[in-house]
Amino acid sequence: MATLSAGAFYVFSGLAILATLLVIVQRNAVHALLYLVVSFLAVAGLLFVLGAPFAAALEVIIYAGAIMVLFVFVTMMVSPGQEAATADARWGLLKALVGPAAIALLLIVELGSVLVHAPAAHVGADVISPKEVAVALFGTYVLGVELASMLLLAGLVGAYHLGRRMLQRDREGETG
Amino acid sequence: MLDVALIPGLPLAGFVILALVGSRLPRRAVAIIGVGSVGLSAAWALLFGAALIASHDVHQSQTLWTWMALPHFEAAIGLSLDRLSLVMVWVVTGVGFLTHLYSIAFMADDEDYARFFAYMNLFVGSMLVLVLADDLLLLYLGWEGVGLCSYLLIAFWYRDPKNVRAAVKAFLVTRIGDAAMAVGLFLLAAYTGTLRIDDLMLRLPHTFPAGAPVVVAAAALLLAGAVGKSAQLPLQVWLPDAMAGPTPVSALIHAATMVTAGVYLIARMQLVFNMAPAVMAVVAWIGLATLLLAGLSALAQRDLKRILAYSTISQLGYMFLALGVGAWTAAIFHLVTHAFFKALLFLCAGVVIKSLHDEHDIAAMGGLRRHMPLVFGAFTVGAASLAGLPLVTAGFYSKDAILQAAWASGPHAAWLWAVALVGALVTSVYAFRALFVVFLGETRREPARVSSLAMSVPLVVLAALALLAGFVQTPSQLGGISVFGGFVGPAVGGQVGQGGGGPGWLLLVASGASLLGLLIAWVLYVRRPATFARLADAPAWVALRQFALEGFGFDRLYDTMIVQPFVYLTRANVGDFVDWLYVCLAEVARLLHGLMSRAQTGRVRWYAAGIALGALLMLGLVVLR
Amino acid sequence: MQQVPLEHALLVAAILFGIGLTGLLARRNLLFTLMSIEILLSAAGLAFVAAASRWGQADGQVMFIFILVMAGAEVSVGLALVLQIHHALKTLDSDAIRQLRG
Amino acid sequence: MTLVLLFILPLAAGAFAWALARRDETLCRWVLALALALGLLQTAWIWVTATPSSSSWLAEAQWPWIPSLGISFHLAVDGLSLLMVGLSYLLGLAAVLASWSSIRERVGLFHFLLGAVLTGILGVFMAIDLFLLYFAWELMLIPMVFLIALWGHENRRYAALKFALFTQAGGLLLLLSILGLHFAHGHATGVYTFAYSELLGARLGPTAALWLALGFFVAFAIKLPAVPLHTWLPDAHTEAPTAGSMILAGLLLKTGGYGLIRFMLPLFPEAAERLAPAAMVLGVVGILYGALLAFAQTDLKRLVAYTSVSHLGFVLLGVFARNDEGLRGAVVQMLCHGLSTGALFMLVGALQDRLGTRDMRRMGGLWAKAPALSIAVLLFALASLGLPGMGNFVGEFLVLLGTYRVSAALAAVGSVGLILAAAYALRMMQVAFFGRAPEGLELPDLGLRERAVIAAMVLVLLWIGLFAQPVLMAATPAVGMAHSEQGTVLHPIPLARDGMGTVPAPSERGNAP
Repeated sequence: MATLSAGAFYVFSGLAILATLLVIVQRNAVHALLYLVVSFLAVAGLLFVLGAPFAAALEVIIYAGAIMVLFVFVTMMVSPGQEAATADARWGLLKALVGPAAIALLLIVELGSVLVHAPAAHVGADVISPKEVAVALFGTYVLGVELASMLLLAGLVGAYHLGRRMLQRDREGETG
Repeated sequence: MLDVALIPGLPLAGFVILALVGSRLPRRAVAIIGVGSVGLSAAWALLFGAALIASHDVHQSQTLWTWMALPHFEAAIGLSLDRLSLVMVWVVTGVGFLTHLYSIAFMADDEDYARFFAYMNLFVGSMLVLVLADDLLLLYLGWEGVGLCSYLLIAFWYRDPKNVRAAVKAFLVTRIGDAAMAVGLFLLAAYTGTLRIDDLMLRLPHTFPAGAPVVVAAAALLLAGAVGKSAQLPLQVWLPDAMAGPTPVSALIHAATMVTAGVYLIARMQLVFNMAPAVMAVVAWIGLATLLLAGLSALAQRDLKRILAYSTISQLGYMFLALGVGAWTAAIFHLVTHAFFKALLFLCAGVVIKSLHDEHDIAAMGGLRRHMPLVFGAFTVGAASLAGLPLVTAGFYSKDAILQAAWASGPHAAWLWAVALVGALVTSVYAFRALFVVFLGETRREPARVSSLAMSVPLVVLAALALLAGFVQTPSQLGGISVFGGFVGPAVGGQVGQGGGGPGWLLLVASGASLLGLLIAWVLYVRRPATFARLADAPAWVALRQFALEGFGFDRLYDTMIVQPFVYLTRANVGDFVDWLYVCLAEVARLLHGLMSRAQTGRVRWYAAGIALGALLMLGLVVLR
Repeated sequence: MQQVPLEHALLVAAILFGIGLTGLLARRNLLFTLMSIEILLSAAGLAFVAAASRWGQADGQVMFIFILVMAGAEVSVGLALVLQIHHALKTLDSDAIRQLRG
Repeated sequence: MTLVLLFILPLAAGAFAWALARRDETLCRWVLALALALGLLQTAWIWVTATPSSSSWLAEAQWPWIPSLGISFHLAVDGLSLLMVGLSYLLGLAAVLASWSSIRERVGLFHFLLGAVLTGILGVFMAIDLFLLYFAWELMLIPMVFLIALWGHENRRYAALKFALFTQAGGLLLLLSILGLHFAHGHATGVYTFAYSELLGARLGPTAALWLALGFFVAFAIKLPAVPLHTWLPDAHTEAPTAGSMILAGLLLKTGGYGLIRFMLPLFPEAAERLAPAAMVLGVVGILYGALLAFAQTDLKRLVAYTSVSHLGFVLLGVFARNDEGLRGAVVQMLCHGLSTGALFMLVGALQDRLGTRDMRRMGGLWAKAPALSIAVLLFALASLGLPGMGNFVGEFLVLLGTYRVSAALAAVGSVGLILAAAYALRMMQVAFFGRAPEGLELPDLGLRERAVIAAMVLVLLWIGLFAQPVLMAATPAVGMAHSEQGTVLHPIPLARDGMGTVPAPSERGNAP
């Protein structure tokens, strides 16, 4: 189990990194989304390996499921040729990646050098069951849950408000 | 219990009435209130004074109310009447009443009748507060009050900017002396805890030895105040310009009373001055320099009122000389006689100028003897008294007392006496010059008739006083009467100087100087005016005369040394350079704002990069530590 | 017995975060910006879960859930905004949307 | 309870007036004016009836506000406060009357803001809880900024911003110093409180005390204002509407002087002693510099504004002379400056309303056109040049006398201010009121309402000038004089008198409230 999990960890890790890299270099948003789904699924695998099946399930359901669906809808609503119009040729895209990549690399190096000094420890030894999570969530963190629900409500209202104005404008556009 | 307070109270009450409702009263009522209040005050002062003398207790003092009382300093509003202030009260109310009376006619056709009398009443009230004050602080109140009235009255005809300039100049120049005097008051109050004159006189000798720096400083600072108010060198420049006011104002304020306040102050504080011999010497020398320079300036003037103004400065110089040599009685005596004859001269000049439609230049006058005999007579008496014509005039006795005192004084006595004698000669020349040029010779311009009873009565009364007032105090060779000295002497310390101290030939020399002056004036201006004119046109003379005409360049000196730099500096800094510093600060802030707002590009990616770089930096700090 | 060291898990999270950051900074299309943000959030969530696993406690997972909630809220509003911007400005180029320039 | 009423009255009346203004603007003016007159009467009532009790205050009111932080709503008045409160109501009333016909827009809001400013000022004068002090301090600033910015003249936005920046900087310093004192006292004693009476005994290290004192000093010096922190004043005074200038010059500046006397000196006696020489030099510099600037101005309001700088230099000088004469002189100077400068601003405002300009060069010969107005200006100009008989003289004299006891040189240099004051005051009269009027200049004279206000102010000035004793007695702060009473007289001499004159017995003189 342990061997398998360690191997699985590195496999999922490589998959996640690769898929994510592919996401950001795509010119077509739909392609990028597909790679993003792969990436999320790989992260879900990682979570599972790290002993968090509940989190993995949520990752799949919400990220790879709900959020991605939203993205797909929106991508379909805005014209698909958008990226080609705004973004430049491949070489331009690569050129644009150089600076940010340097910053990101530096950041990773810095984080890595912090990690080197950390005392040795291992992960993935135990599985933390959904029950434990639930106990913590509705015990210690119940206030956080309330706040999160409020945040979601705010997001809902905000999204509705923005969407409604757009719908109104559309309607006016039709009548006028 | 308002016996003393009634004296200044009446004119002040008149002022309040006139100030509040004067503009709505008929002219007759204004005149009655204005003149009547001063007249009542004069009558009351006379009666009250006489009663006091009869009762042999001339020291009256009453505290009206507490002004300020702090643990270490007290001042009360209180009046005190002694022999010295009684004399001053008589002069102020007497001359004040006569001038007021004269003003009824003189100002008859002025539109601001009520305002004039209100100011004049306020002046008399303030002057009385000054001389009656029990406390130096109250004296200072009167002191500033008369200064204010002087300012208001010089600027009475405010439509002419020249008058207003003269008024401002008068106030500011005297204010310089006043500020110094105020410092003197702080000094006295700080060291003794009181400004009550009697208390000061009691405490100072016990607290400090004679010649102590504190006392010398106090005396010097008080002297500065007196110098400003009495138009002595170097603060004499305001008085000639002050002639811009109506003539009764010049007579009352700028000849008879206010300008003598400095003399009164020094006489009043004589103990302080006695304790500071160095300052006394300064007083004498200031008086000497002033009397000579002002006398010479008077010789060169062509404006009748300016002649009299310089003459006033010069005569005040005599009083300062007398004070400086410790002849307190002589100084006050000359103050009194001077008040009479100088007021007389000014009032005569007022008639002359008014009758010639505001002509001030004596060159345009002449031969007025035939047109206004009364004024001619009065002016003759005044000029004779000013010149000190022997035996018959009051001026002779008072000036002689001063000359004798100078002769009898300390180390430089002969010099003091000699210069004062030259001054007497000069005085005589310019006095008779004015008389001869204005009243003798041929008529150059036909005068209008202006005299009236209200104008004549004061002239006659003052002329009589200018002649007779001298007989209260005569030198030993001429009877040795000492009524005045006997009366005032105790109040000012009973010092030497009541005349008769010197040898008899002094009297003859003084008389000679006066008569010589008369002779010179007669020759130069009546007998041979043509010869004199030729002589006077020599270039050296013209320059000298011009110099003297301008009062020996003091005005120009002050203008270039003080006034112009002051005005230039204030104009240059009109925008306040401190503010400019803050404006610079604001500009720097604005510049920084400009730089910072460059960073706000509106690009989301730019902001995100900023955050990333920030995180990078912070982490870098953690890693590299 | 080969176990996964904590550092490796965190390093993977860091690398994912770096890639997300690169995307965020490099891409001008707002859709990609949002996607990059999702990557960043999921990387952060991964780090939390790794930490939870290290200590054997549930708190990290709770945080993961909160992050998830936040991501959901964020993406719903964000995508609505994208639609709005697309409607109003006919572009999704974030560099072209510079109304807030100072 | 009366104190609370006294504190809140202007604000409440202002709010009520605002509500009424929609219906009837005249009624709105009347409401505030009557309320302020009522407050004035109430102040007089406290003055007359109050008997010195065991406590050092004449009246006191206290409620807990935020007890956990040691904050209470604590008002108290002694003679000093009461004088200032009376001045506030008097000038407030005059300000309402002065803007009777000149304010035509947003009348309700104007009166509300006026009431709010007054309540803030009254709070400063009555608060003896430092937190409440800060609260009142800020309360008076914000409405003032709006008064300037909304009803001011040409350059009002600039002036309002400048005013806000300077005063907020001062407010920040005040807050920091108050908090610093609070915590320093708390650390030392374990009692965390903002109560004035508690903090009076605070034991501080010399360095800490110096810095805290400096904070208080700068905060109050900005408000006073002391050179070189004065440059907000000319702009604010010039641009503010007439009522605003009156309140600014007459009252707002006084909060600075009051703060120094009430708070800075007693709270940090040692530090104040160390700061005193520098502060006195600043005072003298202020006297001279303000006068020089006033002399050069051509804008009448600006001229009067700079005279305030000069006059409040005297206050600074007197406060830091830290002896009887200096402190009481400073109080009298504050009162009389409030009245004379307030009145001058009112008159200049009246001139501006009538002529449409404040530029002296476009005036001249106004005396012939409007004698009553000119005489009024003359009277207050004389008061401000320190003519004896007016209250200002008493103030300046005592300040300089007190200064003399500390430093003769400073007193002498300060006396030069007397000459310069005459220079600018007479120049104003000379240019604007004497001489010949320009062609076609029309100037209606003062109306009855204005005459009444002016007459009242002149009477008060004369009363202080000639009967200074009651004011001097009342001007003794209840707390804090003890530090400064010894060692200031060069040669203490017993004041016993022998014989002549009636001198008040010690018992009469000594019962300071």
